[in-house]
Amino acid sequence: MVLQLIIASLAMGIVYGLVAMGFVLIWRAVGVVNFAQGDLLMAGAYVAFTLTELEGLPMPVALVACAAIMALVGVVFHFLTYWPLRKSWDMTVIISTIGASIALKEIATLVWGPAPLSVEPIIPGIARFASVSIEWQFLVTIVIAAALMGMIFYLLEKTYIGNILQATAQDQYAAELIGIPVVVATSMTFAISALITGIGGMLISPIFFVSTTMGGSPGLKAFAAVIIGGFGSVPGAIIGGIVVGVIDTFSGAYISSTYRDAIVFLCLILALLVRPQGIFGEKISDKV
Amino acid sequence: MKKMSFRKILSVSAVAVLGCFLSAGTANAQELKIGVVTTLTGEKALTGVYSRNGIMLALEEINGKGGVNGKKISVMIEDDGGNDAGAVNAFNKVLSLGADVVIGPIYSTMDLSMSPSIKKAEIPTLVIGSSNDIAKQKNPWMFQTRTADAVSAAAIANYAAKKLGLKKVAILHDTDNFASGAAEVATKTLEDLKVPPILVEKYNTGDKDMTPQLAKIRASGADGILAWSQLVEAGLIMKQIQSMDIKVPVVGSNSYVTKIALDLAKDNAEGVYSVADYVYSNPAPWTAQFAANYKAKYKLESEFNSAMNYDAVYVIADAFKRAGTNDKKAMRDALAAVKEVVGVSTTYTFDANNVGGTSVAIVQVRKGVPQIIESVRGR
Amino acid sequence: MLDIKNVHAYYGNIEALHGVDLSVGSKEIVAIVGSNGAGKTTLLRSISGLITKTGAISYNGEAIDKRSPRHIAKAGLIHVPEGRHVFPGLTVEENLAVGSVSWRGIGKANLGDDLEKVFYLFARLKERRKQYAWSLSGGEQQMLAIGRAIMGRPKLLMLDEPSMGLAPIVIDELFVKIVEINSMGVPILLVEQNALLAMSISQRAYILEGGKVVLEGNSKDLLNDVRVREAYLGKLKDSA
Amino acid sequence: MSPKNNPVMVLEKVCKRFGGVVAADDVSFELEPGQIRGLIGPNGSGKSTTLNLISGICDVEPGIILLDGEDITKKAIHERARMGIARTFQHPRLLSRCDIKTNLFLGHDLGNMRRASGASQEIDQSVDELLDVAGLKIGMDDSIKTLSYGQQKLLEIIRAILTKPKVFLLDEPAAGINTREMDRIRALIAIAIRNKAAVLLVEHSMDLVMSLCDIITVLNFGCVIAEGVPAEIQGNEAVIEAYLGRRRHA
Amino acid sequence: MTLQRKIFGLVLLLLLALALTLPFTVSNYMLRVCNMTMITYMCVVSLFVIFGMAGQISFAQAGFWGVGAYISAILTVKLHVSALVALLASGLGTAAFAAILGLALFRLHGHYFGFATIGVVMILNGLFQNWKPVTGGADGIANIPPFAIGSLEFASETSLFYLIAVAVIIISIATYVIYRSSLGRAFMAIRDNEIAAKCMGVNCYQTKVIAFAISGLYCGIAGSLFAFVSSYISATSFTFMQSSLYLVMLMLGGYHSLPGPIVGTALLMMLPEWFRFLQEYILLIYGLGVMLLMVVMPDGLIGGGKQALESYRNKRKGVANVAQK
Repeated sequence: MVLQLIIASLAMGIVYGLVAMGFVLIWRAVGVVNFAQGDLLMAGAYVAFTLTELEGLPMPVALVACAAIMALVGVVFHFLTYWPLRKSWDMTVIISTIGASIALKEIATLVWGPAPLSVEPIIPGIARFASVSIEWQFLVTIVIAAALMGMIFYLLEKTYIGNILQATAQDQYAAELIGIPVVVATSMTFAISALITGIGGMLISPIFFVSTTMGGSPGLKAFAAVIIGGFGSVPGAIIGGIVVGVIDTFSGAYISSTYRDAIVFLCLILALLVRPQGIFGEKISDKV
Repeated sequence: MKKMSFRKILSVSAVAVLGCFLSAGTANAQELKIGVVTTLTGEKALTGVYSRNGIMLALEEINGKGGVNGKKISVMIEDDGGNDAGAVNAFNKVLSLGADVVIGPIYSTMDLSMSPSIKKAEIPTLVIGSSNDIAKQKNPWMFQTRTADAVSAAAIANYAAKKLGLKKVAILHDTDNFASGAAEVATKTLEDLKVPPILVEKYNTGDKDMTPQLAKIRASGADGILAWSQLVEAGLIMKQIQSMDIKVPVVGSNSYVTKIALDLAKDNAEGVYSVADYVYSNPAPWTAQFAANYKAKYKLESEFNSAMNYDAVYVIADAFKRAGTNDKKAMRDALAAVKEVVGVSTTYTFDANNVGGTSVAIVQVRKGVPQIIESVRGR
Repeated sequence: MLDIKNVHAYYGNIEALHGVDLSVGSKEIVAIVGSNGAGKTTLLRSISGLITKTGAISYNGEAIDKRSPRHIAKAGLIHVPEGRHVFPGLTVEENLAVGSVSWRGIGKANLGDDLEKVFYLFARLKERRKQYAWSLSGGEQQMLAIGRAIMGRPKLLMLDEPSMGLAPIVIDELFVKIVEINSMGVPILLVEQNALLAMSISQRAYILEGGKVVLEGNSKDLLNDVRVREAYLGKLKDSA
Repeated sequence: MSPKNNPVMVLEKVCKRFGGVVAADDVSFELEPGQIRGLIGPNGSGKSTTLNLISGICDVEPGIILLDGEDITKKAIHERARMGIARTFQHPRLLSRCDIKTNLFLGHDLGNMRRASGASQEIDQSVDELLDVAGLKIGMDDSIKTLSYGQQKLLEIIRAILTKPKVFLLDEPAAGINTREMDRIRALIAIAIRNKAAVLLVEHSMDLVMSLCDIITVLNFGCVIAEGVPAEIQGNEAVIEAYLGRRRHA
Repeated sequence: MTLQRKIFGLVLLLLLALALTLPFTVSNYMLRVCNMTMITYMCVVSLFVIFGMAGQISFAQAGFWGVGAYISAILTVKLHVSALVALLASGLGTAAFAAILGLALFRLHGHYFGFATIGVVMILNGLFQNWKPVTGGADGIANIPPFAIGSLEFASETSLFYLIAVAVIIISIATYVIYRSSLGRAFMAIRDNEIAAKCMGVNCYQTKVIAFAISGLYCGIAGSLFAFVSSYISATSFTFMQSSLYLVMLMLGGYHSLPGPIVGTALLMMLPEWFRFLQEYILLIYGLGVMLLMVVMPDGLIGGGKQALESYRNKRKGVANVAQK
């Protein structure tokens, strides 16, 4: 049973991690918490549904196409919610993302209807070993999400373009002075954020189905992950996501299956009080 | 789909506006106006669309045949936004539009929150929620058309223990009003049958990952699972039970044999038992005709929300026929006297507590289609 | 090369520069000195397009006063801001690589020669190339900020208070490098509070006070001008 | 120099480090009621840090600060303020989204609080009089955003005077303002002095410092490098070097 | 200026008088909407206190609202306490709860406090939903008796309207008094500049806790009234989403001054009712509208209006100045 729980919690955790990474990227780039992050997960799932079930694309193609479409969604999202408000107070952007969150759900309802939809898994069937029997999709989720995280991490940390994005996030003023096109950099960051979150949605959609409300709970839990992991830290988001996945699943099994959300958020508050900088803290100490 | 719904909106609002005009113009037109409170927006919007479909179909049929005693029936549909306060708002809205009778939402908590207003307004209201608490309100103006959970939950428990011979039953249920109430009844019934459940597990509406609960159920060695859920979760649970290799009979609530849940669960639903107010595959002529008409009109399978609301309109029509007037008091009395009205989901007879539904069916999914095994008469 | 005519600059409604004229020749180091709040930084910020202004700014005869900071950087006018503003979460090497963005865009490029140049100037950066910028000392950060600007292949380098907050010995070292950069053919516009230091390495100097140029001329001449001292320490009470 | 009467505030070997950087190193001086002490030095010499240490924004480590003979080194910022330390900031820290009235009343509130606790019994200085001295002809309901930078600085000084401070710390009041406003700052400081406040003035404008201060302390790299009356300071070689820098040996 | 003041006051009084005659001019349904709007308004004002004035963003308000509702429901239904006592207990109980919470959470600064309050509302909702012995779990609590003072019973929408209106007026006046008092100035000082506030003798930690407690008090009262108005409560009302909506209402109305919450709440509560005919499109338009309004008026309707007025005045002043010259 424990092994079963570990795999399930890892799969959930890594998806929380993807969404959490999405949060962190936007936070670092523009200093705003995106309240519509969970809805980007939902959008990814609907895009995946359209590509695989309606258009009948083969899985690998669908995966790439979904990534591309979500990146585009991210850019549009950037220009609708953030860009017009970049000069004003961050609260206004937050409100704008709340508005976007409502609108995204309703767009999904109007386009795809209110009924939940099911999506074929990438590898159908059930994996059985030892005392564990679990859908292959759980394992596929872990593998693809981890690979995606690795890729994004590599892109950000090791490549020139990633450095440009990071530089813009760390000091927009200096970035502007040395000639970085800040609009391009911030919209690219939004694109990556939407992309990884959307792929997260695509990965879990065969497991948990596609519905307009599917983003709510993962969105909030990923947010908890961001805080537990350390606000503003990409590795923190990943670790935080897995920690939340484990807390979520194991508290459901061993403490209370109905209070598991409450327990996750209690951990969030405790984490804040005990270690506000999170597990990973801010790599950049104080920007003096 | 988009276009369709927009046209529907136009037609609905046209009817509503027309209704207003008529009521203003001819005070004693004696036409019956049904106010409908249902969920069209927000997280629970799914049910509202089905409800509206069912109502509009019934309306078309009745008015197509010249109405009741030559008098037409009209509806006005208001959105409750899926929450308690919204339900009361929408209820008051249809009142202000001059409704003679109201049909309430499927969610019991919303019905319960409307109850005081119903009593105050003294307007006969048919609510679709199935919670046992509705009858406990003893609200003379509130009618629970649907068979109460007390009946269906007992039916599930009895079937599991007596017919399936299960000895170690695990219960899995949503923590919402309907499911937790039903689970209580089932537990009680099983205890009375001397096979108390060995495990009761819960989850919150909207939870997706049932691994912890199911892992515990599997570890407990249960020989059967009784489950009460909403639509999406029903699909999820059937799927996750299979993927975790739990090979025991599952007896679920109504949601488990809805087309939506079956579509979601696909093969995983095979063999699942359920108690149902309504299944689209019911061969009874009246039901089959409804299912076919519904499918022809909306291009999708009907499910119990549509059926319950469809029936509600017919129950109202029956009462209206006997009352002969849209007077609220007369309508109330006529509704209370509804007896053996055969609907697509059950036969309606309102008892002393204004509970109308009398029977449920035990169903099993065979080759992807729910088949009725037996009918259980509640009273 | 750089010509500034009658520039007025504003922060909101407040006028911070009251008509400044200034020019930088093609091989010069030009110093702008003055006390706090004299408008030195504002002047640099208006050249690099960060604030609204009126007046004419042209570079090699081309008007640049309407351009965005990015396009000004692209044209080769690179501004090393006060307070250094290195990218703290990037390594030294990454900071330098990002510095090349103004001419490179996002394409591939061979940075070998440029890096070589920076590391030749600031050997300390080479030692620390894998370190995160936040972990550097103040002097090293300043070197990195200048190095990053050099990666942008500047045609004019604008340095804002490079000596700020640094120990004297570090300042000495840094200013040697500034002269060296100039000798490589990069004209430099140097904003400094440390007036004597700035004037000792520059050919010409402007003294700013209250958003206006109050003195300008050859640095050598100004070095001994009593008015410079007055601009800093105030007029003696008895002479006031 | 005036004879030492009764210092209201004493700094004894106050130190502060940020990481490895020494921002204040054994800074000692005293403030006397009715006297203005200038605190000057080049950028980064530790002037603002010293103000922050006195007002409690930074923790002293180690060193002692006494107010009326009481050790306040470990007191919180607001406690120190309530004991009579008022300050202004280099960039005025007004309530940017409030009107002028609210800003001024904030000063009154602290004054009242202190009067209620018996800590302050100076003559009431009316807001109108202060505004008049400051030459601020402004509507009390106007938003702060309508004020110019100089007006904001004047308003911040008035707000501090309204708290009836025993110790009044001014951080570069003259930076970024014009000469007319400079005169008004002088007049406001004079009112504070009349109310027997001990003033500590951090300033770059030497005109203001030299003409206003009774005594001047010069800091460089966190250390006190000179102390004396203005005339002494102006002639001091170390001070000149600290300010203008050394010539580079070519 | 004084004339303007007088005119403003007169208009306000007129509006108030007009508002108080509402029960005679609108339908029962609209009255119910008004009642809910006023209850929501109290919660938005509570957010105005903690966020608009004191600058501490809180998502806990809907949770507090729930705490207030449950306190009243439990006291009247299970313990048969009189309604008036229950109302007071809701207000004070929620205030005390908020204060204790504040003591713990205000060790966090800025955004981090806001993040923690998200946890608070999630946990509270979990408790409402699942703590069956106390909150009734998913069944909620039904049959809450109508509000009554002695034998005077407030059962009809009209009587409830006046009851809530009294609470709204008291809370509005109280908030205005706080706004103009030294406490309010301390709040705003913290909001605008915490360091400056401390230097002006404001004990920031304590003051924030007070602001949080006041906001709890308002929400508690609003929750109690909600319980009496609906006579049935369940966990579904007291959600994170509801808290976000309060924030949206405050920000759209304008967080600078008291009219902001009024305008914001009225707009966002009434518009969906007026635009009911849009049916399933209403939420989409709502969401897009929020985004658009933020772009057009980032300071909210009141803030934006004021700015427009000010710039108009400045323009006139400018013209006058030029004329003088």
